[in-house]
Amino acid sequence: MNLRVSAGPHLLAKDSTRTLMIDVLIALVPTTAAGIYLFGLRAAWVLSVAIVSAVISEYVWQRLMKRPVRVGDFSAVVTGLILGLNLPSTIALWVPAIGSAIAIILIKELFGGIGHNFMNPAMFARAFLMASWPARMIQFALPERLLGASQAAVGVDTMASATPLLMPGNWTTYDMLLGNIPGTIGEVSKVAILIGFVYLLFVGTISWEIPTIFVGTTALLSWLLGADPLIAVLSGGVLFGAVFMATDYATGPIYFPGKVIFAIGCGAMVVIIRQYGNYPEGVTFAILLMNCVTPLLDRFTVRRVYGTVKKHA
Amino acid sequence: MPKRDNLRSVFLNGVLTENPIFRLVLGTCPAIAVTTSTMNGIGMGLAATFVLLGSNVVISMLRNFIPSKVRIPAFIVVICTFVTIIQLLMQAYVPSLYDALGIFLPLIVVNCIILARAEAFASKNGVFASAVDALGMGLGFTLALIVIGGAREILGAGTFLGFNLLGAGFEPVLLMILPPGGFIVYGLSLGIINAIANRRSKRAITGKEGVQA
Amino acid sequence: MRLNEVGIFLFFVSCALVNNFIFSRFLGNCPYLGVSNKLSTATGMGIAVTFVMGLSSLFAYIVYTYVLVPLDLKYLDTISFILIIAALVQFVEMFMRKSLPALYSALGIYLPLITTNCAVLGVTLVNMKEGYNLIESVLSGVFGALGFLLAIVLMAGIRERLELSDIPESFKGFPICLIIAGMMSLAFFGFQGLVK
Amino acid sequence: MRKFTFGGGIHPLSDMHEGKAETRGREVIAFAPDQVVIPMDMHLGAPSVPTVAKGDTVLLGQVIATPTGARGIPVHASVSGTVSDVGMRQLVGRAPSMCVVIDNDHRDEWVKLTPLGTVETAPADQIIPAIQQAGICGLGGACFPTHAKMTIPEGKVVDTLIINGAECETFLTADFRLMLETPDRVVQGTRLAMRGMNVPRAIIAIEDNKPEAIDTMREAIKGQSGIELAVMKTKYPQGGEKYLISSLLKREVPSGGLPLDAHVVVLNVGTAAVISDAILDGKPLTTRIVTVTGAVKTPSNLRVRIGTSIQDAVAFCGGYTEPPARIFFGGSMSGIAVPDDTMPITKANNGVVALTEKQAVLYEESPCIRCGRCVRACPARLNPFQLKAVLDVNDDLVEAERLHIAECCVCGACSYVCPARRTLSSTIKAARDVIAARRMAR
Repeated sequence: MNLRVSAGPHLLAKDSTRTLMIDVLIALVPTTAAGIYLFGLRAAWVLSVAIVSAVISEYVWQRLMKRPVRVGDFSAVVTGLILGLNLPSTIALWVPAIGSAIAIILIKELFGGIGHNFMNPAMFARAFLMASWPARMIQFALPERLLGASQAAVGVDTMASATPLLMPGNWTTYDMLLGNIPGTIGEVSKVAILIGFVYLLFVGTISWEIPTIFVGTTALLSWLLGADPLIAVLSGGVLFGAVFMATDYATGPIYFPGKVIFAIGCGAMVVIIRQYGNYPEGVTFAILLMNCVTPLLDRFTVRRVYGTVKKHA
Repeated sequence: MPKRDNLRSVFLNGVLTENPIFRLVLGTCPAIAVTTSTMNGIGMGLAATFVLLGSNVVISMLRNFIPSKVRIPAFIVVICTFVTIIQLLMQAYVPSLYDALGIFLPLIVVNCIILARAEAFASKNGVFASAVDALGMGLGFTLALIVIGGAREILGAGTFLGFNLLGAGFEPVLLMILPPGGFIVYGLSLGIINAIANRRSKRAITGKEGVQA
Repeated sequence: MRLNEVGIFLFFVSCALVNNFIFSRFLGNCPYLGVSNKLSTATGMGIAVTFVMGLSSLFAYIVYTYVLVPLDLKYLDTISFILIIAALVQFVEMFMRKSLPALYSALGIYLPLITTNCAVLGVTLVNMKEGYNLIESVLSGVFGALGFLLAIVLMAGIRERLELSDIPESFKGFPICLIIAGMMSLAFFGFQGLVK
Repeated sequence: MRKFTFGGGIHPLSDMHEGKAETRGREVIAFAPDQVVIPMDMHLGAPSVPTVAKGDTVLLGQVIATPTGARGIPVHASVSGTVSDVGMRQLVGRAPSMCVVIDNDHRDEWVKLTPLGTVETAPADQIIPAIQQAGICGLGGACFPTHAKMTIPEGKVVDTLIINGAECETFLTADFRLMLETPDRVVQGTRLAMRGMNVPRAIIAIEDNKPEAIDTMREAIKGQSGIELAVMKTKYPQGGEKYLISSLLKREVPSGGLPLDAHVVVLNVGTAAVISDAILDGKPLTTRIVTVTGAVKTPSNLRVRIGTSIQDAVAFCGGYTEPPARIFFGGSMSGIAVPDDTMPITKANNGVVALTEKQAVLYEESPCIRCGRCVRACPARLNPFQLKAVLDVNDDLVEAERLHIAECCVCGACSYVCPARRTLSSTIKAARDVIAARRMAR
């Protein structure tokens, strides 16, 4: 009899790194579809370039460094897609290519690969691109497909301006929910993002704390500062960032109190940057800043181990 | 008096083996702060070389007169004197460079390289050797700043020493001349140089080229 | 930017976050890279720097305003500041050892390193350049140092976590540290414009 | 109704009814093989010393080995017949075990039995010694000698006895069937243990996925003062002593301590039942209920003689459905894999599970993605991924100790949920054992 002997547990849960990544991709399907529908085939090109560049960068690096090639876990695809969804559909195609390469090589692989990066690769890449080619990063196309007859009459399909944050009131809540506003490919359609959020919660890929507290803090603080909380949440990338980027495993806190502080910090930074900062949109920098704080949060929110007396760190 | 071969190795030591920026990782602040362009890097490098040369020579001359207990403050006074001289000279003759380098010119005083050379070399060696050491270190420092400044200028502005290098089609990576670019370019070039050095020393161990070239 | 125009809170934001010594002024890199591998040492260094930067700002202001300016010896600023700092560090070390032995055993080893911390000399030069008055100088010193403390503590947290990461051999240590610093300084761009 | 539970934990195999569906309806069937192999080191502590030699004739229940030390327990013949061998055999433990092999004559002639009395008349001070004489150790799996557990040291106070019927491990239905079929035995054993230890309160804890057992036991404890029934949320490892205590009483066993230090003694329902056998009938521990399931033709709950081999038990269940690729004692979470199916079922083994080639996947470890699932799963509130990293990268036992590695109970919850298939619990267990061994050596 030829039996396999190894330590338990002898049967494992079905989820693997790959299935988790595929779940994220499934959750991004509505957002991606909405983005392509709203902004046209151009958006599909941007997303494709971002994904292909991410995957190739990872593959080439791992081969060159003689490390196991882990492209098959789909994490590079997720990074590429999320970066692509963070870009305007008008962007020149070399921009997502560079962005994805930076995200994968500089931020992820240089730190030891999946799980070791302390900063969200897609977010850093977006900030990098924003600082390097600011003009290209804020040229948003105006979707003309949904309910947009009146706007379409303006006759321009590209507007060089910031996000609708700067001009609230031009869009109805309905427009903002469906995504009939200018913005990056992924952030505009809130309905699509919410569908993805519900899916991720349902399959247990992410937990509720970070997205809800993040968005809640943004709404509350905006309201306290006299802005319309609904517009604050529905404009810009708050919802997309809260659901898909702040919940990144590697760069967010592990313990519950840490997650709460992280989410509140993100929400607060978004409002502060929007209200007082140089940038029209604060989601990227808010998440990057809180990424830097995460290791300390993990350290100081350690749970008391069963049967021990809590020591002060 | 050291022999010619020794002088050569003293000189090369500063340029390569113990390159202050890339091997010892000293004087990192100016390496990031003033390398937004190649020209600034060269200016900073030469200013530091001047101070290094002056202080090394003077300290080497005085090495037998300075009591060891007060040697550090004494070194700092000597270094500071030369910094003040170069400050006044640059203000007078190259005011634009003087402005570009800003407070990093007076901060040469606390540049670890200079004090380190005073302590480790000049206070123990003769005048001529100390001068050679200063020149080697200074050249190493300057070359390193040229590498970092050059990379940042080419990527971040598309130019080198002000000459347009990459043509009009190139859209400069603005971030490279911003603070994060400084840190990242320095970090990457340091990593790459480490990788080259590691590979060399590995080859030296595995192959038969163990003798120092 | 003047204190009476922006108020103490924004003055703090400006000194500690927007114009962070590490991320936008590039001062104090040596200790930032050198003693940030452990959270405890990083915190000790940060606190010691805060202490010395506050005091140096005070004394440098006094010497500059009441000695160098009246005697028309402005060009001696660098040399007098560095001597003030060196003397101050000596004095603080002695004082601490005698009167606050507990604090000394915690921070003592960092004090000698501070003399050559360019952030300390840097802040005195910045204060002079900006034309800060006495209170502004001291606050700029203390707040700037708190920004340094924040930066070095965050860095230490990240580095402690990365200790177990499979970073390519050539990038371990300073190179990855510099890259982290670059990433953090980009994140700190988020603070830009908070103080106009 | 209030349901008790603890923080952390997981729901293993929730998509296949924890593997229990096949056997939960199976009544317990008695089975005696032609030969038994009885190890001398079934219980925790020093092995017993055989008192029989090859060729001796033994009766059912006859003492065949005497205990070593105060904590030791005797071993009894689980069949009547002839001793065919006494010698060392390599079992699942690290070192070979001394075993007594008896050929069954199938006559089941008992030795003379001397019951201690009824539940009410048995002298309280003789209950614990009688339990020792009956060779009883914890049947939940740890096999700690029961009399030692019940002996309360000077200066310690125990106010609650917990009867553990949680059966949170996957695949197992042995305790469930026991409670369903012989609830009175459990209650009697509980009462006897309470009297023996002079403890006023007992709680019988059952997970809420066993409603029939809950109803039956509730009926059985009617009119019994001091015995309560607690319904626990179904969650692994609800039945782990430490977590059972914190679920029920909101008390924690202090680090490095025993349940005693939380004023509690925990006994398995199976142990309670054999206590009543020992006191009321005078019968030593010679059989136990074991769930035989997985890739076997008729998954069953068997009352087997101690020392029955896996292959005999499986053959009794109709044999394998296909050649098994992995067989383990216990459930899939903390069960012990066996090298071949000749291994005897001991007092500790509550289940035998055979997995098919398809089920017995050998997973490849991939890098940790910091998803935090192990952290959420850990009932001890440890950080398994950090512990594993500290051990893998630096083999840093000092740091692991600082992270409280000693509190790991090796429940396997972290490894179960890990999407990167990292061998968290076995790495941690290995290091924990090294640390414990070093501490002992000091």
